[in-house]
Amino acid sequence: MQKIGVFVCWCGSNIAATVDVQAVSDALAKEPGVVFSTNYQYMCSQAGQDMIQEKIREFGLTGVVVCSCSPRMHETTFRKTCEKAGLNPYMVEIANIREQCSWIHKDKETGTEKAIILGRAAIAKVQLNAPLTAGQSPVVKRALVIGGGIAGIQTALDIADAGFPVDIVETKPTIGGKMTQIDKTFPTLDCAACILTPKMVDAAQNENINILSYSEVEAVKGFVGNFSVTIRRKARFVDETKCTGCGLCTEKCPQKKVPNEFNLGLDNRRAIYIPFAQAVPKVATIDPNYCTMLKTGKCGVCSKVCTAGAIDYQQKDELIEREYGAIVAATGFNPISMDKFDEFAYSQSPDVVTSLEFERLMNAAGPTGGTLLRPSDGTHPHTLVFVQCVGSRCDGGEKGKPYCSKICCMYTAKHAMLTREKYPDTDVYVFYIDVRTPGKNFDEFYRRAVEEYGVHYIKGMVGKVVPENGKLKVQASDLLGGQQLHIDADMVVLAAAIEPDKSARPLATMLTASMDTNDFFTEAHPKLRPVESPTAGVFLSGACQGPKDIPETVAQAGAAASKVIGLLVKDHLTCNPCVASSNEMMCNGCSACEKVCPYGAITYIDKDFRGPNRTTLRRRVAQVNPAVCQGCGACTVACPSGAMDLKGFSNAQIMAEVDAICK
Amino acid sequence: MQERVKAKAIELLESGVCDRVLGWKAGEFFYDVTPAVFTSREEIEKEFVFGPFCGANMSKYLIAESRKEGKKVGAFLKPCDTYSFQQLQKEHRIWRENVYAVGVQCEGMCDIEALKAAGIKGILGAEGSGDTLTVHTLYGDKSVERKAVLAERCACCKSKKLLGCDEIVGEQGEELESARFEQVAKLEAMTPDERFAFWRGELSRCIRCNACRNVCPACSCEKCVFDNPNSGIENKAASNSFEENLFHIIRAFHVAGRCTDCGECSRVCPQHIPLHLLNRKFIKDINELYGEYQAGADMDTRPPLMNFQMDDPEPSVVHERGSDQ
Amino acid sequence: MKKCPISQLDALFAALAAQQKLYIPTGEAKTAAFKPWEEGMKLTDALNTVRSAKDLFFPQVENLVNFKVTGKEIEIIENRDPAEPFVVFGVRACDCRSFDILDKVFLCDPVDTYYQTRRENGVIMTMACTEPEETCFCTAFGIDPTDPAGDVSCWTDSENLYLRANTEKGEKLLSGLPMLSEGDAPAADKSVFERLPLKNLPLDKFGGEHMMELFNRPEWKGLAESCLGCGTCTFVCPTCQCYDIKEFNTGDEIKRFRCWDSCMYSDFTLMSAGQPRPTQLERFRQRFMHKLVYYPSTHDGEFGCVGCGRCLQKCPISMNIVKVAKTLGEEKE
Amino acid sequence: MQVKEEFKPTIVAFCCNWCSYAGADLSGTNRLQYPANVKIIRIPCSCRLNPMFILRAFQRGADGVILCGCHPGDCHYTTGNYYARRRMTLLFSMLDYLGIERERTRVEWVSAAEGAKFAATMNDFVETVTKLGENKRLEDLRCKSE
Repeated sequence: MQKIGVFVCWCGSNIAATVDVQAVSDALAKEPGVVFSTNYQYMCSQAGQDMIQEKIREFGLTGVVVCSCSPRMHETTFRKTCEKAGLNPYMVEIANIREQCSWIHKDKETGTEKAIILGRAAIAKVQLNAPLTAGQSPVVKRALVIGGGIAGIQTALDIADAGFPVDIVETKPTIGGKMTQIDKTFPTLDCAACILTPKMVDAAQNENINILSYSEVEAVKGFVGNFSVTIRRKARFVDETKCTGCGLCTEKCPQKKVPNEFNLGLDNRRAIYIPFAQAVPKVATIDPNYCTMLKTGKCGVCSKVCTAGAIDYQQKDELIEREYGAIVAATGFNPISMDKFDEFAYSQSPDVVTSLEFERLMNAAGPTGGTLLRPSDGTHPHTLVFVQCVGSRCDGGEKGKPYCSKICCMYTAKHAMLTREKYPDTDVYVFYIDVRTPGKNFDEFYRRAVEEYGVHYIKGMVGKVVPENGKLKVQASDLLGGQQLHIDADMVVLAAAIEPDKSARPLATMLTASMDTNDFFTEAHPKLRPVESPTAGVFLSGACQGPKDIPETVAQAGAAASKVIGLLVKDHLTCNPCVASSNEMMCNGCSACEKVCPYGAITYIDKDFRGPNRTTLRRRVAQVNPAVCQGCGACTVACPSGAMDLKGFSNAQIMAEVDAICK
Repeated sequence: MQERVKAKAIELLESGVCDRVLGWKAGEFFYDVTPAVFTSREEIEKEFVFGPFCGANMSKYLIAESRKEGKKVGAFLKPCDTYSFQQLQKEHRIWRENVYAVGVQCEGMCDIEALKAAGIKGILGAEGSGDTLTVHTLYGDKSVERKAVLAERCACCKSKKLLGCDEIVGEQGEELESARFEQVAKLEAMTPDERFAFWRGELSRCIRCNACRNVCPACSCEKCVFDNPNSGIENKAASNSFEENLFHIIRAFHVAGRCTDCGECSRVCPQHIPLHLLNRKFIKDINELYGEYQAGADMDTRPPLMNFQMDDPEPSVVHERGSDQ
Repeated sequence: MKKCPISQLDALFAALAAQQKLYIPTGEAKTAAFKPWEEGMKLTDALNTVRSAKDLFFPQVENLVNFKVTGKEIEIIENRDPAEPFVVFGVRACDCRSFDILDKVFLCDPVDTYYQTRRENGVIMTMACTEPEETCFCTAFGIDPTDPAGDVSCWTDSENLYLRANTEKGEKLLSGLPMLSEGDAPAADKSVFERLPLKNLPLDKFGGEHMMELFNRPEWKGLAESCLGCGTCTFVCPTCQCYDIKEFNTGDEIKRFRCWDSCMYSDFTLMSAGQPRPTQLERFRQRFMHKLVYYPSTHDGEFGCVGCGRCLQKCPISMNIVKVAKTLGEEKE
Repeated sequence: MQVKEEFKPTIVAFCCNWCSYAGADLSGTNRLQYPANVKIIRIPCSCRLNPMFILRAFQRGADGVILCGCHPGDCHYTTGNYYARRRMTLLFSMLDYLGIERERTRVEWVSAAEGAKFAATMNDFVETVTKLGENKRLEDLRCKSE
């Protein structure tokens, strides 16, 4: 029989306001096996933890039930508390009387009654708990960063600096990501390329960093410390080791009509290309969708001009498999498609552009050489209208996104300011719902745009944009002025919402990392573990976790790196001891468990058993590798004889909880 | 057929391939045939039978027999038995290398209860192969059509194919178009209240003798959960309607995807509970929801409950398929 | 002797049921059972019920006592079924004999009061057999199926049901029934019983005398080898009397009950040191040794079998006491 | 004498640790209400749910049982909920076949981000089961002593 101590937490008033904690601890004191029961204001505080330890020693407790917040919050805390007092940490059960009781029920009687039942269930379970000892598994001391934008680069650099090898997998021919396309950065207006490209070079030159550009993650197996990842290295038809990046081929290639994705299709590139001058690796790539040689077998110009002999039309996709201890997702974002926003005439007029396109039009390395010209006729625009929140903060979510894209207010202010600075003869209007500037020097920046640069900020939404005689007729409402506005604009710039990259969803499935409804990766805890995925060994860096600007991204990238380093410095990881185990006496050896095990943790041996009348019986029995088993329990249900059970969540324990709840 | 089977049994022993053969032994009457192990020509000549009452599925005995020392065990298997034989191999229960399997062509087995239901009492013996049977009784001879007295499972036989045998006596058969799901469909078409009443009527007769479980080739656990005091659901007798339901639901669930529909459960039930209708419900559902699957038909496909498709129907399909609304 | 026209049978049942609970054998032939009589219920065509009349006196599951747990206190609560008088009609001679066997077990010291209460409250009305099954062999145990015992014995012909009270209980039962008149049953035709194939079961060797020799007979291996270890024979048997005591925890109450057990089960009489009969051979042997040897050796040579033939009909692999008796009882020269 | 209280079904909700239990926590964090007669049991994955547990819950007095797990494709253990989906589909179909009200059992996929869905699901399920009334068809009278 266990000697159980029950500790009911008030959580200040979080629990105590809707649950009579005294009644709960009194009721639970009467349960069989309970030798001590109390309540306290903050059980997770030092004083609370000290009390638990004291009572473990005083009463010789063999089991502890804490009625408090979710076990997802403090189960580990209380396990450690008990361990320090000499109790096996797995002799602790948490009754969740906050998130699943006090917070959802307003009536104190109901809440108290439910809390008692939840406490009883935890007591019933702990009665059947057995001390568990965690095993260990080795850690592969290499990290994988998926995505080579500023987030991925920073994470990789920080991990590499700590001395661990790290691979960056980037789906594009070069690393750099969205930041390479940006002209200036708010609120300091320093040049994006000037601060990014040195980092790209650092990454390329760091001997701990291995850049796998033009590559994609194909499959992920394993678990924290021991991931095995299959990476597809897409054929670029250029031998990376030979190409010097001289760029001659990209000048001679006869196929000139390829939309240049780097400039968002605002100009063209060749079929063989280097995305931009500072690309890393600076290696040419042949676009198989346009290359005449690859499509028809006739041409071969690039091969002829390449003195390094790097062109290889026979190159095939290559699958490589590597082991990693940790994986960082840094898959970034994209502006949403403007297809559903016809009211802004995006598809009808080339002079309606997105903000990212506007970046390219303002960029010295862009299609216009940095001079702002209308895409339709190459003339200088005089009236510009910026529309904010295009697709952000949309209710219903059919057309756009329910969330705030966070960066648009600031970059729009930047665009407006830069336009006015370079071209003082322009009229710049910004239509906004709210201007959100919470950040260091952000509001000052916005005020400068209004006050110093004379940008017209108008609260209201643009209702319609109609191209007419080379002008864009903008109809809008001025909510503060209470009037309808009609502006004849030369250009309209749409601050398109951002969304996670499309590759994130399949990647999340491979990583078994969870995502929210908008396909942003979910963090393990929104406040306390913001750079970790709930899936152990998977970390989050940058905008794949939620919209953020460059400094935030870099900060998170560093944080993710530090978490990875914290993992990789360990030689061994403590395994989850709540794993499956098979009772050999009952095992049929039928392989049902093996078939449903996602980790291949189950093997079989033939073993001799003592049979009746001094005979020996040889039977095939299952064996679970506790280092590989992750404790999902699929096998326990597949097993018809019940030989397979799960430690910490045994059949008997779950049924005891059921009994206690239904009583 | 009996003579050919007997001759083969003797041949297996005398050629030294086997030191024992598993077959059917004659009883007091024509129908009370017992599975038995034969070790000599004399025994076989005197007592080995193969006829319309050799319904017992021999495959389950091979779990123990195939683990015994000595030469191979010769086993005579009807088409039904061969499905179970293969399924048990798939589950590593039978050591195939220790078995010499002889498939026996089957014309369908008769049901003694069907004879009795036809008003024939005091049965002493029966004769005849082909379509007509002559029955000797305490009250004189009677003649019946074989078809009329076939066991239910044989009247809607799914396959006469002999699988995975070393040798075949008689002719190899084919998979058949079977109406075996008709009864299930009828039940599905009822209202829930009618179904509840039907099954209460049936299952309330259960005496928990475990005959269905112990005869079932799929129920070959070293220790059944219902016999294991630590399983949480052990029970020796059905104390009430819940325990009757519990036993039969869990048993059917444990064999779901593994049950070959050999029909032994219903054959042996002393209370004539149509237990096969539970197993067939699972088979029918599996066929409809996840694609046709016949347990034991092959050696390599994954059983449906140890398999999945990304686009499997959601459990709410049970609500949507409802017939009563 | 009394008689009652067949046409008045329902009225007779109604009158009996008005005074106490009445059980009659009813239902389809293959699932016939003793059930509480209700208006319109018909007697079964089957010779006998699937489960024997034993069940009404020694039910498969029976409450013994409850333990109520309140906090850390335990209270003991009497929980036996209330004693109520009942009549069971249509018991065959074989089943009726089974009560002699059960009484010797349950009513000897210490008395099983649960069984005793039911025996005192139950009146057995037997029914003579006219059309036996080929599996019948009660005559081998000296039972006359045409003249069954019981509190009241009954016979039928095409017109009447004839009733004879054999005991005080029986007299009392028949005394208050208005549809009865005086009348004697015609003599029974016993010829069909002479033709029963199993009537000459070789039982001479059984009983206590040859216990060890029988126990050690090599034939047990062959007899037991295909036994499935199910409890069918045990549970349909009118004379099997073994039970297990189990407890059910409802969460705040422990219900102690007893339920039938079967010596064929692998966990029968399981002890901490293991199973005293480790393989099916020992378990199988136990059942038949008990019926044919152990029981008679302690009960004046009376066998623990009544020849009802249920196990012959119900055993999934058609192994039964007749095959055992013939294999072991026929002297091989 | 007290007036008989309105029927409040006992609901057992099995939630997988990674998605649905977190979803339930989130609905608490967001103070989204659902009836107190829903009690949650945490299991590592929806594939841990043995049909035995469901029947046990009904035996012990539950009026409805719901399983919540990660959305198909999002299982923390990759494939667990796919197996759970087949198992529950077949089990529920069997219960329905035995004439046991199909509305008493349900599976819902609730992610860690779907606190609102969790609360809405529970509210709906409680309403459905309340309409059905007490579980009579899978009850064990021994567990219903007053």
